[in-house]
Amino acid sequence: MSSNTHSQTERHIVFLVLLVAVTLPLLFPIGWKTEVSGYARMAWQLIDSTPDSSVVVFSFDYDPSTMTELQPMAEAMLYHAFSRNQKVLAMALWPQGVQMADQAYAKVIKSFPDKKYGVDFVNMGYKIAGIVTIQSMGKNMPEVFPTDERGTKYADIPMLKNVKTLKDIAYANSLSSGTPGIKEWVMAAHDAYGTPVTGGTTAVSAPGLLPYVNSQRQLNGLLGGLKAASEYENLIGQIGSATVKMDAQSVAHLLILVFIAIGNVKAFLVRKRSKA
Amino acid sequence: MKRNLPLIFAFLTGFLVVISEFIPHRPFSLMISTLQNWFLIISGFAILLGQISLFQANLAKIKQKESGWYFYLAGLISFMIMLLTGLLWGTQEYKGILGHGTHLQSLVGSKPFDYLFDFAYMPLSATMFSLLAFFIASAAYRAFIIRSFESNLLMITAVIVILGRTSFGSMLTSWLPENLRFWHLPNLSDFIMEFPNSAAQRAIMISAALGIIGSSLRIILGIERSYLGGDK
Amino acid sequence: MKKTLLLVMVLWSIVSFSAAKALFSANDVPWDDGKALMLNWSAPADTVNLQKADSLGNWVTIFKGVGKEFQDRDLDPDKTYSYRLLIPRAALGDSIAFKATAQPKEQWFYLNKLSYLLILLAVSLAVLYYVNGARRGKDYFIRRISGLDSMDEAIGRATEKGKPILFVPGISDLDDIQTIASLTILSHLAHKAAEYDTALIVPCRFSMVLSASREIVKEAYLKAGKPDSYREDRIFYLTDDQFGYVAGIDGIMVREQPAANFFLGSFYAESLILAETGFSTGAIQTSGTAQASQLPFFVVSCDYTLIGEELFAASAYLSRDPQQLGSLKGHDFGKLLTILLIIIGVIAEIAGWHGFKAFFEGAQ
Amino acid sequence: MSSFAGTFGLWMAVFFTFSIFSFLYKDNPFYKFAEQVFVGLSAAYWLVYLFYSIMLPNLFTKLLTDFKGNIILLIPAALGIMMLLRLIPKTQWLSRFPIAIMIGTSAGINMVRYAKSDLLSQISATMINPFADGSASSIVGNLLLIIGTICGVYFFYFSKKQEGFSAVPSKIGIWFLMVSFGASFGYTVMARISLLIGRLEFLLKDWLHVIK
Repeated sequence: MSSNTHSQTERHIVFLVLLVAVTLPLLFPIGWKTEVSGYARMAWQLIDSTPDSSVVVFSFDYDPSTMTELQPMAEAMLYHAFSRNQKVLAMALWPQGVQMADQAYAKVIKSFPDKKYGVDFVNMGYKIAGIVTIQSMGKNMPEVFPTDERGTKYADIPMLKNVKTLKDIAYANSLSSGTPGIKEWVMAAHDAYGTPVTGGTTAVSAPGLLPYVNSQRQLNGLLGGLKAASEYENLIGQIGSATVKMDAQSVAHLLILVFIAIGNVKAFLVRKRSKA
Repeated sequence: MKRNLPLIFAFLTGFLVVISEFIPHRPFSLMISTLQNWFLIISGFAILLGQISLFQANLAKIKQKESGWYFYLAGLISFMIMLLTGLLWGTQEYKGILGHGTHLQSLVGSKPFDYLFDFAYMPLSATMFSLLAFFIASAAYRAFIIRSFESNLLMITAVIVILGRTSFGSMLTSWLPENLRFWHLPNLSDFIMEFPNSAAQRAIMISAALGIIGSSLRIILGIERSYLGGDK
Repeated sequence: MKKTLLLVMVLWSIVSFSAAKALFSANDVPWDDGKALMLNWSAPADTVNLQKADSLGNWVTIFKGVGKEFQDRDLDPDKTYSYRLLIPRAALGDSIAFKATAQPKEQWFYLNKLSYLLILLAVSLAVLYYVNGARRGKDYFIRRISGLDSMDEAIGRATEKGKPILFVPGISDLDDIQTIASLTILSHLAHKAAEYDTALIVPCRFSMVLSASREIVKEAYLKAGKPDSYREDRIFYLTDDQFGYVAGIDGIMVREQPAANFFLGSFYAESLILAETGFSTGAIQTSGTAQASQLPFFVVSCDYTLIGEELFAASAYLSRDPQQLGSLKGHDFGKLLTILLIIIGVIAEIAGWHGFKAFFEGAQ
Repeated sequence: MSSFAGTFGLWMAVFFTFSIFSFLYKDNPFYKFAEQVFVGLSAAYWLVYLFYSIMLPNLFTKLLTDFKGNIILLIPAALGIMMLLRLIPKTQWLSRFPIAIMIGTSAGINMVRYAKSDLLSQISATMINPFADGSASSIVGNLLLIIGTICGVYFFYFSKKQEGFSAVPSKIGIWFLMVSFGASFGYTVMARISLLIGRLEFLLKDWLHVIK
């Protein structure tokens, strides 16, 4: 039993060291710079090159558990879309996404006080059934969204006057932390209706989505994790909440590497001793 | 009939979806639109069913005074409070049964439902997964041990990517001359993501897709019918 | 009907009068659902003004700018639409007009999806062929997954040490195929455990998984001829909260110190916690999941890991269930086809025959 | 915002944050309490949004405002109610119809969507001329992409014994898988740390006000 308590103490020490390592850079920022990767630039380019007053979809497919990673992306991309004068339709394939969308709008709208609800942006709320919903949007959007979140009828929303199906959407941007999310948007929006799709996701899901970023542009670039969010903030020239956190991120990464190294040295010594 | 008719339904709907993918002519596209719209509504009831079952299960645990039943009671009470506030006064945008509850809003600062979301749901949800940061640290120390050629490969890649995805990593190799830029850590980690990682993920994707095509086919044709439950 | 015919004839005469058919044309987009028309023009001017007649016959501008073509969408099939193209003549301050009409038509097949249909048919037919064959008793070969040998070895080690075996069937319910595959392997392991008289602990997260596990283990003990050694209380329900379940298993690993751990099935974020605790207790660990994002943690901290499809293959190998076996053979056919197509495609691209790739990309 | 409600809310958020963190020491009543509250709130959240975002606009409002025009919606509504009858043992079998429709539709959609996006498109995306772009890194990269995909798929091919020569591609396949797992590993480390940073920022900024 003593070896168990020993291993528990060891574990608690590791926890404590990590806590300190993450807290310190938050209190005393270092100011390391980030470099922009190709995937983030690709997503930026799509939004940047989409013409004035196009209607675009922002799909909020996540919940508060991953908002540290995804909310900065949503805000930065929304800021970018607004600055290019695009009209944003927000929706959510996760019920919690509705609140995430409202929070992102509330924050970004401060920089764009003339933007009007219904004319420049709208929140259509949560829709169930993931991929089926996207497929239906490809056929008939008013059927999927009879009203917006405030109860306004689809036909009465000025910015959606000429928007009938996904084909009238310039691009769909999914901020996703799982299923349904980017994968479903690629499958049903791009591969079925040809709507360009881009998005941001948690670092956990990013590697599995990269095969979609190919010559067929199933996915137009991808933001993966907090680092990519800070890259995007860099691209639009805004120091947002992601950039501020990157120092803590870097220090923690180094600490993890140190842990791996110590663990391996320890295991090596144990093996050597048992051999001797 | 109790068994075969549902199988026919599954076949008809599945088959309709598949052929309408290839046939642009009416009436298929109209039929599929209708079916998808129905699917949306039935899914709503399915979620409702799931939540009611959860409610029932917790109620049973409380009734039988299972160990830790008071925790389930706390869960049930928070469920009821959140549900009632949501239905009575609505959420940020939606109007509830009693309207927008302006008086309450001025008292609390926001709608009661949103108040609960901001100050209870959000911190709970966000903190739950942040626990994993600690576990990954202790696993790094205690379990990520180099053992074979394969695990070496894994660890080396991991180290490059962990470094490459930080601001620190780019600083570390920023002195490299222009013709060695490939070895600059962020570039190297992007190269790994773009080529070897994409290749392996694509292989996983392809073999998983084949599995999904196979199992979907078996469901549509009624070969696989375990989803209907036992024969009782 | 007569009216439209008349209208068409009138419009037609205008078009032929302007004698500019080649300059401006409207055509049905082929192989589609009859909702689009393609308008093409070749004009010397930089900017053109493209107009469409609305239901009252008024001209409405639908495109203004530089270009050579425009696709008008969201139309009704079989309805006639009229367009006119205005090319400004800057010198004269006016513009010349060209007219065109067309009807969008529905077709019976999306021709650009031919490759897609063929590949779907090929895989489907292969699956059906093999499932049928397996059902008729044909014994197809699939290779033994090497992980199975190391599993048997792990049980042997546990027996030597006189310590129990821990089996975790994942955190999904019975509707996940990974759980089903996991239970097939459990049946095999339970048989071995019964033979060696080694204790087998199975904590479950769902009641359905619990009853299925009990049934399976009981049957395995019966088959091994040791029904008396079967202990129902070693297969138990823990809790259905994700982290609570993991905390419970952690407790078992620390208390009972099992010599062999098996984590097979569907795992999410908790894979890491399980594998770490198991590693620190010194158990031989075998894991397997199709959840790609969790595989890295299993690979580094377990002695053997069944990667993705290997989990299903192991299950088919052990159960010899015609459905699983036949499907797997069908998928294997698909994999060979994939490899073949990629090789041919790469050669074709290098040689400069771009038609092959274009066919699979679905270009029209 | 009224200051009492705001302060109370903040302290509630802090309490729940620490209750969850206490799991790091060991499983304890505070954690169990917080966890069950979370489960309850989450279920209620789903139901409330289900009602306002789906049931109301897509079904009830349509039926109430224009019953005749939407009479066909009675069919999915009836199927939905049949789904709920699963809760009563005697009528359980009725739920098989809506389940069959849902499973059938999903199976159809999965089949076509995966065949297109994850099979066909991935095959054609691998048909590349590795030498098209002159730079050494892109040639090497493209070759790795082609070889890795082929060998990776072959690793999952179970119809042949992997001995002698036929074991080579599958060995290469597993190397690629390992590199990819390493990359995922690195990315996951990043993700988990981010979430912790988010929580610490909440504690340091909103609660303790030590950072701006």
